Amino acid sequence: MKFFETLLAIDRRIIFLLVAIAVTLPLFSKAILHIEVSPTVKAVYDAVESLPPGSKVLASFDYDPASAPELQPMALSFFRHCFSKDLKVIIIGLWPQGPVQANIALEDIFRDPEIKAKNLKYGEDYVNLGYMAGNEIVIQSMGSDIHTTFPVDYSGNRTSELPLMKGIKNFDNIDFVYNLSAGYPGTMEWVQFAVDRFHAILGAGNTAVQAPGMYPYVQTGQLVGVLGGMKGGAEYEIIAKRPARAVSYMFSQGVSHAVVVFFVIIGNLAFFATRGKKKESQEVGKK
Amino acid sequence: MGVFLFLRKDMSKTRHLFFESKSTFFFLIFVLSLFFLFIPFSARAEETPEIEGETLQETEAPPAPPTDIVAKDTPNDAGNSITITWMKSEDDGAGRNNVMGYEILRSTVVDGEYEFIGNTTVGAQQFMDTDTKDKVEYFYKIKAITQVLSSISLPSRPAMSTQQWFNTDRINTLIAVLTISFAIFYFIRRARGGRKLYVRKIAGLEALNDAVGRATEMGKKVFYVPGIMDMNSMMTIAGITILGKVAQLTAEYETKLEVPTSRSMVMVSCRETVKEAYTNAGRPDAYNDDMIYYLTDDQFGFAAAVDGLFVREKPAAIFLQGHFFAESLILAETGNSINAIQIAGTAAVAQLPFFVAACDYTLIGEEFFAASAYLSEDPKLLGSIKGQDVGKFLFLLAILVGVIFATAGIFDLSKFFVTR
Amino acid sequence: MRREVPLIITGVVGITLIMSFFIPHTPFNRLEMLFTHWYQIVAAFAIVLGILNLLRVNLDKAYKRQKDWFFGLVVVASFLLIVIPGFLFSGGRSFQEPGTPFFQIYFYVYVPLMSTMFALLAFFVASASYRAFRARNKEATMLLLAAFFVMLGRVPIGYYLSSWLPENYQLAAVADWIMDFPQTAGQRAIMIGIALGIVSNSLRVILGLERAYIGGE
Amino acid sequence: MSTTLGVWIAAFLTLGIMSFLYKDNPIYKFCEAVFVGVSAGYWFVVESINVFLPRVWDNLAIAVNVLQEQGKIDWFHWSYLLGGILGVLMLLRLVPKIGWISRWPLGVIVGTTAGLWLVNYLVSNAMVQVRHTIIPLYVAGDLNATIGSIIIVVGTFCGLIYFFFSKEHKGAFGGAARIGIWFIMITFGASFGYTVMSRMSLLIARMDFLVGTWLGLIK
Repeated sequence: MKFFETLLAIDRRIIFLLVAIAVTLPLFSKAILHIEVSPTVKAVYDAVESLPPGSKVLASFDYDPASAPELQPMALSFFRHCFSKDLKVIIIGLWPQGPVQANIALEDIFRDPEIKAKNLKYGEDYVNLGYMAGNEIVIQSMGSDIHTTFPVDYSGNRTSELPLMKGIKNFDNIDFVYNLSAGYPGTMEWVQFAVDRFHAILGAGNTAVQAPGMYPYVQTGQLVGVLGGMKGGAEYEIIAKRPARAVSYMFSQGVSHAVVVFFVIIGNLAFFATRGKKKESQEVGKK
Repeated sequence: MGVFLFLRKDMSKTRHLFFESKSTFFFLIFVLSLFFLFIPFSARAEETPEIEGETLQETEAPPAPPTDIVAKDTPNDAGNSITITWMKSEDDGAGRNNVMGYEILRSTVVDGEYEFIGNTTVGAQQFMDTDTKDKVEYFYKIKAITQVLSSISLPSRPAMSTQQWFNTDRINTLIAVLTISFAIFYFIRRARGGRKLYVRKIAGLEALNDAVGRATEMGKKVFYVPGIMDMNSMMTIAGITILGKVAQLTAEYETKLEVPTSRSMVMVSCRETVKEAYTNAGRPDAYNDDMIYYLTDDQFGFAAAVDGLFVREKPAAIFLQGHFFAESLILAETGNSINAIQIAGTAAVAQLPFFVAACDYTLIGEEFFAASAYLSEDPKLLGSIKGQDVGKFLFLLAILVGVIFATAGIFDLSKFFVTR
Repeated sequence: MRREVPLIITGVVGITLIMSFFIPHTPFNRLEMLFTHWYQIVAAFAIVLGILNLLRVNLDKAYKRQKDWFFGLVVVASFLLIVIPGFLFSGGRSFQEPGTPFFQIYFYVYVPLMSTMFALLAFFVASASYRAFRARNKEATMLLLAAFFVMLGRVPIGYYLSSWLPENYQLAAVADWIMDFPQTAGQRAIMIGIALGIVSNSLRVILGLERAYIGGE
Repeated sequence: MSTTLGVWIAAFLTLGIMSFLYKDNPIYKFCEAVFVGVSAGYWFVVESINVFLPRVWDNLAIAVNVLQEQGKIDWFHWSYLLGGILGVLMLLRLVPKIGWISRWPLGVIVGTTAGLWLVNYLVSNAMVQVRHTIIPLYVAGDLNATIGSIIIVVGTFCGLIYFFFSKEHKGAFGGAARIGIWFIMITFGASFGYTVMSRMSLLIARMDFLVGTWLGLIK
């Protein structure tokens, strides 16, 4: 009983230490675990897969480096999927650091020989229109005209002079919208404005925290599907048959999870074990 | 209000309420088995869409032209747009089945030169021209194209784009706004007339006094964090209103209050609020601008600094009321580790679980917005709470009636809630 | 005057913006954007107030040799460390391009600080779940069970633990099921409630019944 | 081990922040001070160059340009001048005697927020969610869908009842409110469980930086 009581009042720092160990040690292993693909991830994958070559895809990068561990792998596998299917990608960002993250992802993806062989050209196969302040208002304004919303691209070229942007006026000319979001503005705003007001088709990758909040929208069909966190990224890598960073981190993820679950179980065991005793002593006290 | 009590660190207070040990244990088993019983029985069907093998047969004859071209001003917009509809070519999906798409042509003169303005995929019957000048007549022709040949339809009747003054698609939203607003107005008026309204207890708000009182007894500070968003969030504004009440308490109890903010404008507004509260409490001398200070606009920079403040100042009570994001748990766990009484409130749904787990009391969503009215005890404000309950009742009624109708297959009430 | 004018402004602006939702005609269709831009402009001006306050407090601390005065100096120094290159040596508007001094400080100082602070959540989540997820009563049990299943269902461990079960009883399916149905239902109730709370609170603000943010006479 | 100076600085700051987990200490205080200073400066620069310049300066430049070249008054772009004036009024706070004028821009902003939030939340949160809760309870031949529908309708219904303020939670009403809070608790639990993973990912990436990028222990 004494043991359990100590356990209940355990110093948080011991928990911290165990978590750190659980996360770090598996990084040295090369094990790959089985990953189940959830229907919401498959839905996003299928939506991209069903687009004919040459379709225009808008990717909005609404996150900052702090959330990059979760969202960057999704950005990479999404770009790979799009480029290997010859889709045209238009990048924007509602967060100032978003387009920077997109450029980092593009740099990574172009190192892949398969993609490199395609010899993709800026302006024809992909464009980065950069960041625009204004949150959901930007989305709304894109609904009437993308060119006036983004007069110039990330490096200052006139948007109207980019070949890819020639036939694109608003969401009517965009076949699929993909949003990587770590908060506000993010998927909720894309649903409220791009989908509800302009009937865009929207898929999203979210941090694992936000993803549950998006389930109601998936259920209602406002959102095609959603990738939740690093696991969602790993699932996408699996379904696309290109396991990469997210998959390799899954072992750490699993072990650290197990540690938390273990703590929850121990906490409850200790709780039930000490509870009867406390009750007794209380009754004794009453006498 | 036992719901919140299980979260209190001081377990002795909760024990009497829910501590029937066996029943809880059996309940756990019961729910566990329910979870397994309710799991879906049938496998999720793998949907593999069948792709029909398309046979493109090239024929010498051009496709049948599209017919019945109708051009109309796009409704409910700010002009500059005309919507064109047509009946598809007889060779689209039928007949020779060789149509590959349509091109949309436009002119300002019926027999003038038509310019190409856009194209659609095969099977389409609608196109929105979003590049028109208002009050100018346009004529449209639709061209059906195959791989090599094409045929042009007859021109449409003239159409003109205009701006509308009312968006008829949003009439249901207008009704909803008006109904709920009317209910709120009505009860505010009625409350003005002096009728007493019942409002149920909200545990977190009942504890407000205790929290400030405890800080006073211990001779420690009270910290109030109004979220990390600016005045462009209603949650910040609601948080500042609650700050007014807390400041009044700290003024009365002569307890030290500190308000770190993450936005400059919030700092400005909080200063006004706290100053006013101290004046109302008859202690304007105890107020000082330095009680409210700006740290940084950055989410985690702010969290790092506030964490430091928490562990160094060891406040006895911490209020986290406003619009929070991921830093919610960083703040709440650090507050918890220094054994402060913590009362949180937010409508950021994703952060609620962390506040519930790490704080003593949490105002959940609507409770948070009702808090200012509840605390003021001003009948007018309480009336507005009654008004929003009427809104809730109407929604519940709609769900109930709608579900009954839908189940019986009589009528689809959800149509009324379609928003555009 | 000091109180009435701002309250009238609030009311008029609020009602105008509600109306603009229903009126597609110009200028109403542009009001939402215009007012949001105004907010951004005011916020950009207002940040000066915050910065001045921050610098004053920290310089004061250093000047008066209060406790931790040295760290007050660090705040001011690191502020200047990024502001001076940002305004003067990073090519004006392209200050965020990779390679500028501003970007270097951003990348090697700001990003690691931000990411690490965020990563601390991993530890806090663990300690919070250890404390909070105990079957103390029925509500806490619900919380515990939902968290337990979702946590396990989302990682490979859950798969290994339950792979012997029929597919629809495996932990991943259970987690999906919880997320799809009870979770969605609870979330929906909270969302509808929040919407009503916001309508009521906004109306109180527009009507001038709630005016703490404005201050007194 | 990394040979880049930046990586060493980043590693020092990473460890400094992590040391807070053990206890407050001078290294954490230092990192915290750097963080506050650098981030305040970062946002100051970003707001100035990314918001002030394009929103005020550029728009007024367009307005003046139109006036000069076409002799027309471009109301839309000139209206940004008003935004600039509101901003200046905000700064009057620095002059104690007329500081109260800063309440005007505050009034404009609060009015904007109240108006926009009222409609947007009513539409996207309430109407859309109510609409999707109006579903048939019984789905022929599909037991799962039937159970799912019932759970969604009952959960939403009871959850909303919990939020009733003006009626005492007693009797059948109280029972429904009780079921409602169970659903809300499940929602919280599930969201929390989902989050654990998210937070672990962040730590994994940070640890990967420390042992991989900095120390070079992972090949």
